[in-house]
Amino acid sequence: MSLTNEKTINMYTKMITARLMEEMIGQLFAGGILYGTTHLGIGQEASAIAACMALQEGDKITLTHRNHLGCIGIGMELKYIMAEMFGKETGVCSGLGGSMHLLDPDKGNLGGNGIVGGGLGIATGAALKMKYKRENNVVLCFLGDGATNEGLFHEAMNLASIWKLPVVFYVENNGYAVSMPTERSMNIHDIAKRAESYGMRSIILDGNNAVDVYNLTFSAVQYVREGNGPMLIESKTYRISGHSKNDTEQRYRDAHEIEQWNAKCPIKRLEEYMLKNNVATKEMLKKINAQVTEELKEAILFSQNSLEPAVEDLQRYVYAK
Amino acid sequence: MSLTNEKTINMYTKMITARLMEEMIGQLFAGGILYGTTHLGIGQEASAIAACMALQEGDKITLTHRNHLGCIGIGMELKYIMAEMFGKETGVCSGLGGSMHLLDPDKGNLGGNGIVGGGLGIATGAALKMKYKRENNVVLCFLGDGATNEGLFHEAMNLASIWKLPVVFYVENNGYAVSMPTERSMNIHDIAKRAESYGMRSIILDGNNAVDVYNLTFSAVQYVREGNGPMLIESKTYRISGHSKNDTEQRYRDAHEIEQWNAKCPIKRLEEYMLKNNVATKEMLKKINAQVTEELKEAILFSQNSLEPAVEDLQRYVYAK
Amino acid sequence: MKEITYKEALREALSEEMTRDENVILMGEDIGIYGGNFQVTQDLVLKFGEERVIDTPLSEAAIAGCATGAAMSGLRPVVEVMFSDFVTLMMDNLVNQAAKLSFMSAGKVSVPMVVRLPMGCGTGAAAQHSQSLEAWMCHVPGLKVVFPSNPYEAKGLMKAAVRDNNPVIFCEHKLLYDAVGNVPQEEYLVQIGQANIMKKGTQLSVITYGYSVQKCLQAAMQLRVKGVDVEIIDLRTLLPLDEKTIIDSVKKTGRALIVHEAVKTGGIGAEIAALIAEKAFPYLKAPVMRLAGKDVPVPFNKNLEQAVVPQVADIKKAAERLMRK
Amino acid sequence: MKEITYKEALREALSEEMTRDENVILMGEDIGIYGGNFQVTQDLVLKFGEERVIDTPLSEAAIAGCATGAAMSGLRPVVEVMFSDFVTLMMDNLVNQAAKLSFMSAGKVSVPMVVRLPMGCGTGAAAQHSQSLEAWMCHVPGLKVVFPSNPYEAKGLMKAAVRDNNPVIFCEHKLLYDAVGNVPQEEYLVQIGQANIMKKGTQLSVITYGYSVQKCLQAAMQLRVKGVDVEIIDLRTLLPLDEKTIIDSVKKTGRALIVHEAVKTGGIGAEIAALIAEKAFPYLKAPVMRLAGKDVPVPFNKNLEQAVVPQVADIKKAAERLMRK
Ligand SMILES: Cc1ncc(C[n+]2csc(CCOP(=O)(O)OP(=O)(O)O)c2C)c(N)n1
Ligand SMILES: Cc1ncc(C[n+]2csc(CCOP(=O)(O)OP(=O)(O)O)c2C)c(N)n1
Ligand SMILES: [Mg+2]
Ligand SMILES: [Mg+2]
Repeated sequence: MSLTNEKTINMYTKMITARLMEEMIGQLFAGGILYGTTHLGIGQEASAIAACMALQEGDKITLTHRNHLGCIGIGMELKYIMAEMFGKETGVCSGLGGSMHLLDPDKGNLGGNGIVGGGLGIATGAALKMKYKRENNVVLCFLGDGATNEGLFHEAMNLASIWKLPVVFYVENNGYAVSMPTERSMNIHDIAKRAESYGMRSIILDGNNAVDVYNLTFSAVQYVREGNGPMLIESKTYRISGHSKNDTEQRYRDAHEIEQWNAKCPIKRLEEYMLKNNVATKEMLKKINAQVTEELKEAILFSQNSLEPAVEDLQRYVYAK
Repeated sequence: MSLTNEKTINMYTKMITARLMEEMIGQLFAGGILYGTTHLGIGQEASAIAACMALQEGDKITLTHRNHLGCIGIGMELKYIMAEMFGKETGVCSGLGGSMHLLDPDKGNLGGNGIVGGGLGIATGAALKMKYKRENNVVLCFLGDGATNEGLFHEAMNLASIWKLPVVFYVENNGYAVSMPTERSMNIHDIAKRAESYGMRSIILDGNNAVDVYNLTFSAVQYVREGNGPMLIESKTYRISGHSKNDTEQRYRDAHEIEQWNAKCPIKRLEEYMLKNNVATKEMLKKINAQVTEELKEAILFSQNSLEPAVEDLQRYVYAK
Repeated sequence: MKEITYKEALREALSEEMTRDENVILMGEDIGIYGGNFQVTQDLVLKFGEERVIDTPLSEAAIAGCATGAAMSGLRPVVEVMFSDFVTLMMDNLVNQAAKLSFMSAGKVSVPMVVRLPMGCGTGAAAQHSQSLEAWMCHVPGLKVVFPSNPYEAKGLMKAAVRDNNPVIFCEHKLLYDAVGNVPQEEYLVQIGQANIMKKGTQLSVITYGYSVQKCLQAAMQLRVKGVDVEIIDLRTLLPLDEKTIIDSVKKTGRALIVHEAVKTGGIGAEIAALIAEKAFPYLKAPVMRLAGKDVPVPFNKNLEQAVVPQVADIKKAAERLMRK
Repeated sequence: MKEITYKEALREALSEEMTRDENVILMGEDIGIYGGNFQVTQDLVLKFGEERVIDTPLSEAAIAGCATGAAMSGLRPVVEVMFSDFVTLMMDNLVNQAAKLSFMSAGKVSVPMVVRLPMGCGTGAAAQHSQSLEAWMCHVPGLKVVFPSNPYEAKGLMKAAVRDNNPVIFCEHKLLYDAVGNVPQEEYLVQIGQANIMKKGTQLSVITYGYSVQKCLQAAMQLRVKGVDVEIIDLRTLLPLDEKTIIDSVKKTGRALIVHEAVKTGGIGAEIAALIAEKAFPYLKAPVMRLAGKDVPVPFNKNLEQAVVPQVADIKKAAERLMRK
């Protein structure tokens, strides 16, 4: 489906939601209000959100430790995400999961994952089920450049390929795995090349260009949906945020590099596109920003007013009935 | 070093030793004389042995579950191998290791392995040490086609590549992993292609042609020895034996296929080469066969006359001093 | 009733469950035309096709992960691990994914899968093909762990495991595959979480599971001749343990001998001994005794291999020693 | 004497051993310029260079395997696992290779390596980043397992671990990294296999290790006020256990409380309880009690997270309960 104006505005709204949410989460952590750890996705909004928007009803995603953007992308509600960040009973996982484990199968999200590469097996299995049940759906499996060095990447890619599973492996190459630059962690320039080991098709896209991300992901998803087997997408992007809330020093990269990528801000680029192509006016964008800001405030209020999960319920979900 | 006549005769002797030994082991199992399990290498003599012969003093190998040939190739003595097969105190591993765990670091063998792919990490580590110590040596890491689907293959190849380690990954593609044909276990024709994921060079060779195996492995080993980083070799060969001593039915392949490969017998081919190129006469070959037969008999006698390891010594090697 | 082997019992259970529920699928190395390393899945591919009896490449981690994802999505995969020793390659997917997903998602997803692990030594397969690793699994909340000791239990537990909505680690013992036993003609389940008193007795509770049950039964016969009346508890499920059956028995006999093949230190026998020491302490007439695998890797040599796990004579001797205390 | 933190103690130990022996190298994710996730290796790369402080890609299995091969060849690698939970990805290499190689080769090779595992909960990192998995490791003959509870032990045990010729699993607790304590100016080792009596007492033996030691010490002070005189044993090494120190203490006090953070079922507390039930039975005045982590994955929510592991108040209460028995 081509990118209608409505869809573009929807996409923009989600990207802005994600950006403001991540900034807010960063502040809440800095202020000691949120507990635990978190991995923000500032700079990767187009890469994550536009990709999710290329999916249709019944499709699934698996996410990583850096999963907030994907949650917004797939349509999870801000307040339930935020309530989970606060560890509240009203959170998507009742406060049991936390930042890395946001999960909402009804919306198509099979889960963030604290284990790098952890989603690879799950995505493959979800796709196996779709194929087995002759469903017309696909799984979009998010992973980072670092995750492609895990053994499970190799195994899952191979399984998906020999069984022609409807799964798209969506590698967000953001230049680093914590402090390890992608060029030091592998001896190849394009991660997409790795698809060839499995006789799998691949494409490379500019992950900071939302329109490109949408269009190319959409075509890949269609190809996979048609039963042609899996594909790999390498989305070249950059993480503006530190790796996690603890990554303050950042001795492994210099400010200049960050600046360069800031100039390629996916949100600014989408705004320019929308204005230039008359998808929206400046006023509309302003209004969206204001609306989202309001929504975010409400989400935080909702979270703060929610109850803590009860200690008595600890055993409740260890085993399924 | 080019293949001198002496070396060729030596290679032939080892190949014949391996063949007769494997046939004997097969018989001893069939007769209920040997205990446990075993994986014979009949048909792969050139692939394993000629490759080992391309090594020099101080080089190391890691082997797989199908490791008897490599042991002969690297120069371990028949009687200590056989004594281990018998589980005797005089065996290379004092009867504690058995068929899959033949190991002799003094001869350069860092071990067979009951875990498919288990040697990959070990080989990489041994190569790391060589590089760290500025040694002029390489590790030859044996593995099967099946092992290249293990995650550890991917991880180890990548490590070796980014660290430019002196290791040659020697993949013996014998067409099957137990009952799984290579073409069903991966979507590519040549396993060598997998090297590209790591920016690694590779070659493909005819694993049933001893002279080719030697020459090409030798050049690869030299390339690696010179500090150019790792390489992958795909040796195309075929396992004539069943997978293990339990693989009797073999419903997964037909007799015709085995016949075709029998026609490419690496030993017959080397004999023809030697006769044609005046490396040896028929009489010499006959004599070698007779000598090896004698040696094998002695090795079995030695094994049978050896003592069982003592139960009292069970704890002795659990921890190193 | 009919007499079948342990492996036939497993095969029947799988076949019946696959017939009953099309969501049940099998995955593993060489389980198709090869029939599985221990012939458990023999000919099932002919009956159910390659889509339901899935031969996998050598990729244990991804198989476990794939099964997890399939299970989260509504299928009920049964995974065969060729030797339990290779579960080392699946630990992340089993422990960090499958076992925790129900909890982490506050019940939004469940993971109904079975992982079959052929355990134990006695075939000369040496250190990397002979371990008994059930204790690791019992230390992971979110998993269930069962270990049948005979064909009846094998079939009944397998059917229960397939229907369970949680990841079930299904331990099998290689030396049991050809053991014969009676199973009912009609359908039955063996409930997960229930131990079985294999033999009633009054003087000593022998608590065991898996292949060791057979050995304990033999030892009990010999002990009877010597006037020692042993009660034998076949645990059948190791997680969750059937505490009541264990504690009730020990309260009655006042003596407990725990027998298993897994390495003693950190074995599940420790958990059982600790339970008894906690909950039946005032009833104990003698120290709780554990007879288990020696703290060494499994050696290849047959004599040594025999020596590392409790044999009938060892069990008898231990029981006699315990009776004298 | 000087006062340093636990993480400084570890860093000093590594630095001293690297200076002493050029065969000692470090491997792990982000241990170079990033300094390690918990800053243990901070600036070591500046001192020893990238050849000895090796940043690895995300490849836990290969890192463990590579360390094994390097160790077999004469190096002494110290591997940092970013969170202990990821050791699930290393199990095959640690258990089937490193732990068994000395035995399988009849002593022809040895594997002198250290694997550092940051354990435990209390940082809100949730189910996949908060486990305490030491019990698995204690069930593997061929491994050694240590768990220091303070800077003195951290430094001394690390130096001993680096010099040990076997694979040593080195458990660290995240909440201890910033704990301060005195260490000698001069060189010292803490011998592997020796427990330490942290506080002498007569009425009750509290057996514990790692972060729980601190909590037990606090509880002991409160108990003292109530007239309960507790002896606290800091195990320091979990495999091999210092049986003598444990048993002697229990023989003296007649009461044993075992405290750890790892999940109770199948935890190392079970092994200790079983040992006591076996070897100090006649001396026991009350059942052996275990106070351990609840049998659930670690929840994210802070209250719940606190509730799943024994806190000072829980320890005090348990001790009082045990004294009444
Ligand atoms: C198996 C595993 N190893 C290590 C970690 C610690 N860790 C969390 S995120 C991360 C980097 C991941 O890099 P990448 O895949 O590129 O994703 P990014 O963080 O860049 O989004 C690491 C090392 C982990 N969570 N899981
Ligand atoms: C990790 C692991 N998985 C499974 C096995 C069982 N197994 C032993 S050999 C083998 C096939 C290996 O195939 P390949 O690597 O091609 O070597 P080949 O047997 O053909 O020499 C299998 C599945 C094992 N030993 N280790
Ligand atoms: Mg990255
Ligand atoms: Mg093969």
